[in-house]
Amino acid sequence: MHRWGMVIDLDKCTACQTCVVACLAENNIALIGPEESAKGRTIHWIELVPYIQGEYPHVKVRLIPRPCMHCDHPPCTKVCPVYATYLNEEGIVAQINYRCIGCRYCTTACPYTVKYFNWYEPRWPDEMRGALNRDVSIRTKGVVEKCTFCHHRLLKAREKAKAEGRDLLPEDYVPACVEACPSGAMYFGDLNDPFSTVSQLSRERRAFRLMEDLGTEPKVYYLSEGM
Amino acid sequence: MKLSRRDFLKMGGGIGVGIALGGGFWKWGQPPPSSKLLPPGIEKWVPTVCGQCLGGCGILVRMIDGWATNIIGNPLHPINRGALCPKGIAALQGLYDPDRIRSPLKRIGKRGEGRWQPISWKEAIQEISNQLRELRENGEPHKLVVLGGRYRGLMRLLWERFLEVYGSPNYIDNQFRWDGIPMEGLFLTQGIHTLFTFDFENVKYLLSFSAPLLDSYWFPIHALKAFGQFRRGRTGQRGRLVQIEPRLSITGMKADEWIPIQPGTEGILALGIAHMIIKEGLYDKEFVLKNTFGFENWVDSKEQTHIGFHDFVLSEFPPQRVSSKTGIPIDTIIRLSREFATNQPSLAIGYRDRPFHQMAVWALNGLVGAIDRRGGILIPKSIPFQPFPSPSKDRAARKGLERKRIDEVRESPFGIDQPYLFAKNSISGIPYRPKILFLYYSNPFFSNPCPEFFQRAFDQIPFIVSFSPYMDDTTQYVDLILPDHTPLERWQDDPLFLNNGFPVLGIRQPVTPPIHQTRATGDVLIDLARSLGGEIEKAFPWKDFKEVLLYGLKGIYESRRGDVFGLEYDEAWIRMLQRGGWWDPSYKSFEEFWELLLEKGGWWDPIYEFGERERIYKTPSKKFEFYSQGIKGVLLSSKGEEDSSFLPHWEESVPKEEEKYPFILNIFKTMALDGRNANQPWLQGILGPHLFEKWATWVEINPITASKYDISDGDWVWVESPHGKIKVKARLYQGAMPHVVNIPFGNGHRTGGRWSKKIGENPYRLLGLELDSLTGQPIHGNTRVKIYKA
Amino acid sequence: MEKIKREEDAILFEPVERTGRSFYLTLSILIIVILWAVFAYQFQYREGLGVTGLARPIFWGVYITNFVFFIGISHAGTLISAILRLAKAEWRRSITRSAEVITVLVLFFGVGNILMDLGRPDRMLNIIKYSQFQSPLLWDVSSITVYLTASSIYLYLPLIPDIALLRDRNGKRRWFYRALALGWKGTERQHRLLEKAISFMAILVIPVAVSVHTVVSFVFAMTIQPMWHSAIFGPYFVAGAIFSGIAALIIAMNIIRKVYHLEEYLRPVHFNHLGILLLVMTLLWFYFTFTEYLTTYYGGEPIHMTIFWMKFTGRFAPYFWGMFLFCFVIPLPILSFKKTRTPLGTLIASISVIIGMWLERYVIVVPTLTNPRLPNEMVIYFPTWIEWSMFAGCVSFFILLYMIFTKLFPIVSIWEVREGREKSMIEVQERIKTYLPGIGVE
Amino acid sequence: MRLFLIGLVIGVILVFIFINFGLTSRLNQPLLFNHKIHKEAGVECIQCHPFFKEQRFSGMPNVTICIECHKDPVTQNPEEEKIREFYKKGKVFRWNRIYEQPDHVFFSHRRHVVLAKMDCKDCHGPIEESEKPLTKAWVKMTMKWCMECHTKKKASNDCLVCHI
Repeated sequence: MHRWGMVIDLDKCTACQTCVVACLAENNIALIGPEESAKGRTIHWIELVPYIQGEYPHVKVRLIPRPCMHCDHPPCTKVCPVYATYLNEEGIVAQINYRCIGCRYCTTACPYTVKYFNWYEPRWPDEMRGALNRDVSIRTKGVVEKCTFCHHRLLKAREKAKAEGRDLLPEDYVPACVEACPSGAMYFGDLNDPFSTVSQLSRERRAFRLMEDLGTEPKVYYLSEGM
Repeated sequence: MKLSRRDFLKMGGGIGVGIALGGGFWKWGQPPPSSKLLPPGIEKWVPTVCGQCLGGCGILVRMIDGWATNIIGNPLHPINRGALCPKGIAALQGLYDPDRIRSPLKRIGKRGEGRWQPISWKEAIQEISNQLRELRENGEPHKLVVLGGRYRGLMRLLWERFLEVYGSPNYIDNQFRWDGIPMEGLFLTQGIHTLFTFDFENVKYLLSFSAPLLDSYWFPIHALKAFGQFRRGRTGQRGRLVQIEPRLSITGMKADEWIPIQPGTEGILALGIAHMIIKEGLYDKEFVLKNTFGFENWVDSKEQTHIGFHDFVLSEFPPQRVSSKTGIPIDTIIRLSREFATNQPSLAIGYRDRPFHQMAVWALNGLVGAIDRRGGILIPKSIPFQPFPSPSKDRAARKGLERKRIDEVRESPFGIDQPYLFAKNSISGIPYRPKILFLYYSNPFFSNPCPEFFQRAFDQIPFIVSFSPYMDDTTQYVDLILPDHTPLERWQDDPLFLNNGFPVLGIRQPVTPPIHQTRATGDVLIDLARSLGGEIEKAFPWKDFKEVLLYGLKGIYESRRGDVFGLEYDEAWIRMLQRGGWWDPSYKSFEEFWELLLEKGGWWDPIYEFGERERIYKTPSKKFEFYSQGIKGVLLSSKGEEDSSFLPHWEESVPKEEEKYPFILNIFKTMALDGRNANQPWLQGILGPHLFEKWATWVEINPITASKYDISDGDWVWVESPHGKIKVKARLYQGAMPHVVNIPFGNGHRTGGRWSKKIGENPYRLLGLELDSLTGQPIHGNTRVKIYKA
Repeated sequence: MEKIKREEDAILFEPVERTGRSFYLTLSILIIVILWAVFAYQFQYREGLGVTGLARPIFWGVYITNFVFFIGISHAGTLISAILRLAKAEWRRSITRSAEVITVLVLFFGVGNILMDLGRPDRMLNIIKYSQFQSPLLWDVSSITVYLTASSIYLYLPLIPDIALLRDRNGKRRWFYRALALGWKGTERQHRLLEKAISFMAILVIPVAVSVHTVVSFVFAMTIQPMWHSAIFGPYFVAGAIFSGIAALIIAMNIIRKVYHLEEYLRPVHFNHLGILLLVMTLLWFYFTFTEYLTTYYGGEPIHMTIFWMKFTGRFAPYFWGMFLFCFVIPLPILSFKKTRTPLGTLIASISVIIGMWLERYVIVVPTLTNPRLPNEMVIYFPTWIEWSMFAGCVSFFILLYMIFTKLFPIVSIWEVREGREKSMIEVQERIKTYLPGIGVE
Repeated sequence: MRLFLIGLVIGVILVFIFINFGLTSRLNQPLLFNHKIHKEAGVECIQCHPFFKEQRFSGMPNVTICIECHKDPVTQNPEEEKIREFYKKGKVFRWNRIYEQPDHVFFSHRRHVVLAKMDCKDCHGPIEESEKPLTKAWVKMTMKWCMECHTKKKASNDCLVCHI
């Protein structure tokens, strides 16, 4: 059984946000205009979280790309009253938008604030509708959404591999953010495979996870900056 | 039970209300009709070249049912190898921008009023060619001016050819930008005007003087992709980056060290570091001896002794002086110079500062021998396009070409076109006043400092045509709009090179037929030539721009160099063959070559030859010049014969009205917007991640300073300079120097699409017209402002 | 004396039998407010929750505050009346009914606010179809359902004899009373059964009521969010609930007393007794609040402290200190002195407590969400007109239902008052004999 | 009052009856297509629905596919003439879709036909025997129906297998 995970090397990361835009394009994320953005209603499944420490001139800013952590002990799935979010066998924290009743309990329970809510019906100008990704459903208003590790790509990759009569290869299934990363700072793969890049990197000395003390066991690892 | 009439009515009423309520609830309880996605279709990946900026990334566009549904990097394209920057993906929103100009438009209201009438392409071309013909008939073809912006390739040659046969010397290149390529430094030391590259991947120590490497590098992907390699691509060696900059930018955050510096003093710091390197004897003595000129004192042919870089720097730039000017402690300067000199290969990189400041940074590279070596500055070979046949010109054209250029560029020492001079001369009418202006990829009302100046110039020009596919501040002010295709709809070539100096030619092909009634400007130009007839028509024997492209590519096919893109390991193989004098391409005929180009995305020549001195040094001494003889010839007349004018030196800009305007304004750019892509909501959403800023223009203020002025985070403030004021949101930022305020450029369009119009403010409106005497371009970081609560 | 009393009981039937102009006036004002709220809700339903002031990360706001607040108020009735009944406090007789009605009615608004808060109310049946019992929200659903059922029965049982009285008075809506009276004839057996049932229900509702508010607090306490994840939350919420419940009861009694001229039935002594109860709860509330914040302060975890300071000195200081003012500073002196424990005094204290408790819920919900664990953009939440309209609508609807109830049923339990008159004197004497030495009959 | 209330209840019941039984509409197709005749003439499913082995979708035939065989009249059927008419006018058939998964369901024909080796009729019923175009689905493709089959065939019932 696979256990999908991600490693983000902060030393290589350039904070360019290609991952953010790649995700927006891949997952039909609603366009949030200036007024709604100002209210804090932007939807970015992966976004850069800034940690600003110290004072001028001794200031250190870290920008950490934060997708859904796909925790092994997710605090969000426990509180969902309708099984709209749950941990699947392969370690993906699923969010079934069509089941969701929009109570936003999971959004408040998630310590990483990775969950987003559709405050309005997502809309696109007619000129743009055709350019939406047909592999990903469009959410409706009033439901919660979040990073899925581009799970639809796994469906297609697995089908393709099976049709070609072979096993799923690591390069078959890569989320959009990882695929687009220009500096090669993001890695994705099977944490259960001890020889996969991600599992090797996750055991590296520089590896850490966000808020490890909460015991959520995230499957997104970071490699710290510096030597 | 007996039912009376009254009872019956009551019951009936109940039923009625019941049905109404029940039905109402049911209808109301129905889920809103979900927005149905288009059905799945068969996907096709079309390789082309991204046109969102000048990075030249190869992309694959995912086409389904004729719709471009996604963009990924082309894994075969050597520039990006499958990677992309955020702008590249947002090209989808550029293509399907709902506010594109959909057909040629003719102005019907007053200029700038924004009232347009759609006309047909036939009418539009007729109108222009009438105007052009009239100008020629009046014997003033030189009064046609083309203001061209940032783009690359054959299109530039086509414009120049058109102007040549038409009879105008006035192609004005308006691509100067501060965060652009520091070309003047290269020219002063190596005598080269063309592009060059930094071999980041192999650098061990990178000293950046406010270079916007990860913020808004001139070819973003080159820096982004190299950064990963620079940091952890080599076993056991991690590149170290030191960012010297007035603001803690993204580059500064990702750097190992950020050193805040007084804006505009990067040049003197470089000289201070040079001083320490020379003083401690840490420079590459062999390189300096063999490959440089003007390091030691020297004697010219007239037996006159000139001071060399060595003595000049030692006497002029002691660390005490440098420290007091830059605000950087002496210890740090000494440490930086030692680190820079001893961690080889090291590289210094700056921004497009004033020329001799650029030269100062370049001199550091000369000191450590970072020229034409791994981990240094490389000069790539050019791409062997087939040159256009020399056109025959009629009398009118010949006469027109004899006229002086309107921006008097031939008198400029660097040969840089001078749009400001063009604007000034247009206003004054000396030497003459342009009659027709074409705008191609240029939006001076927005993206040139002091945009009002251009507006005044445009008021003097009777007929202005814009080729912009989007409405922008300048296009709003023209008489006729001939909307171009967006890059994803047109044929184009994109010549570039890799960081390691390999030349690359990407082929841009249309992924979709034109969505609106737009036409590629190349095709329009050919049509215009045809409608003008005579020698002009003859100079353009091609049907459309695609034929021009094929014509140019013949040269590459016949050059017997390089190959179409292949997998990474192919590279090594080709190189090996070429070393041995073999050439074994994957194609046999031109047709096959063309097919493969379209399939793979382009051509490249994976070879860089080190040590070809005539390519690397084009200076009079054929060496790296610490003492620029190249510029000396030009400047002698105007500047006198002071030796220091030809050595890297520091030109202090004197602060004005320091009491009234206590802050220095530092305008920076973000990865997302550089003036062009503001109507793309994805990019608007990622402007300033360090402060969670989106869809806005903000001003970064140091928190201590802000508290002095009683400004708190999120307040609206006026930023006022002697030239104007803008109202922006104040953000307190620990990465801002106490006396410097930082404002991002990119928003503040006065017109445009729904997502860019009237969003934020344009800080360029705060700038005045202080131009550098050598380049004729505005000077960075010498505008002072004051701030008060709105 | 007996004669006068009998006649005076008539005043209890009066609201049911006669309706004045002011009733219709109030009714129409309330209906207008409710219709306005309905309009606001349909606007929200059509457009989405974007019309509220909510945003990320402040996903919960006034609706959830109201949910906790209303559920809290519901503790007024049943719990108090049950405790008083079990304690055989004789002064309870004229106040139990009005308390129980509050419970039953207000529960609907608690639940209603959760439903208003749903992004997809059309899918609310998913909660039943696909229930995930791990979710504290489901615990809420179950315990509130049980509580609603139990307290409805508990309200209904003592109502039966009064319904029978109404049925027998040949007034309006006889068919309605006949159906509800369940053939009550007032026989000895029926009385015995009823008493048994009532005392059984009284014992049952107490743990249910405690569980309800504990579970409501679990909605917050079961997450790992700072200043929510607290073991004290259960009792803290229960204490707060009883606190606001008593206050609500005092307000309701004051109004009933004035409007229906029941000064004879709801006497200052009632208010005095309830005032003492409220005083106890004030002190208890202070104790819990103090403990809660002191623990946080001494723990000193940065993530908690951000919120702590935000409440004490930061953006939420007005709300926090407002809460302290209304919950403690104002009611404490009023309730401490017998002189001010008058109907008016307790009314002022109760209104203050109600405002304070609403603020308390707000101060629990919003500041924590404003400061998530990861750095986030500063989002300022303020309820929009939609949320205020719905709040007003809920309150109006509650008052409306309460009014209608008083028009259908006597708001003071007639038979219990009569029973008190007829039997209690002797009963109390007997009872006292059983627990005091020296006067026993032996 | 009482009667009014009774009426109210009756009214609500009437509405529900109407909603549950009254609202089934029939679909019209642009062409009276006869699956049976084609099948008997030896036309395979894949000739008109060309993608079900490679793609998520099976593909609905359009004029260009029909005209390959019906360039010249094969029968006297007036319906056949329609094809050529459509072709001449450059119009396309707008089939009313009967089997269509909602947006949030990821259904793949290839996965079912090629990988799981299912027959068309397992889901579409005896379609090759139909003589008229379908107006109603052979089976209402509810989630329950899908899941029952998945359980039977020991396929995964994880939500993420179908929901995207």
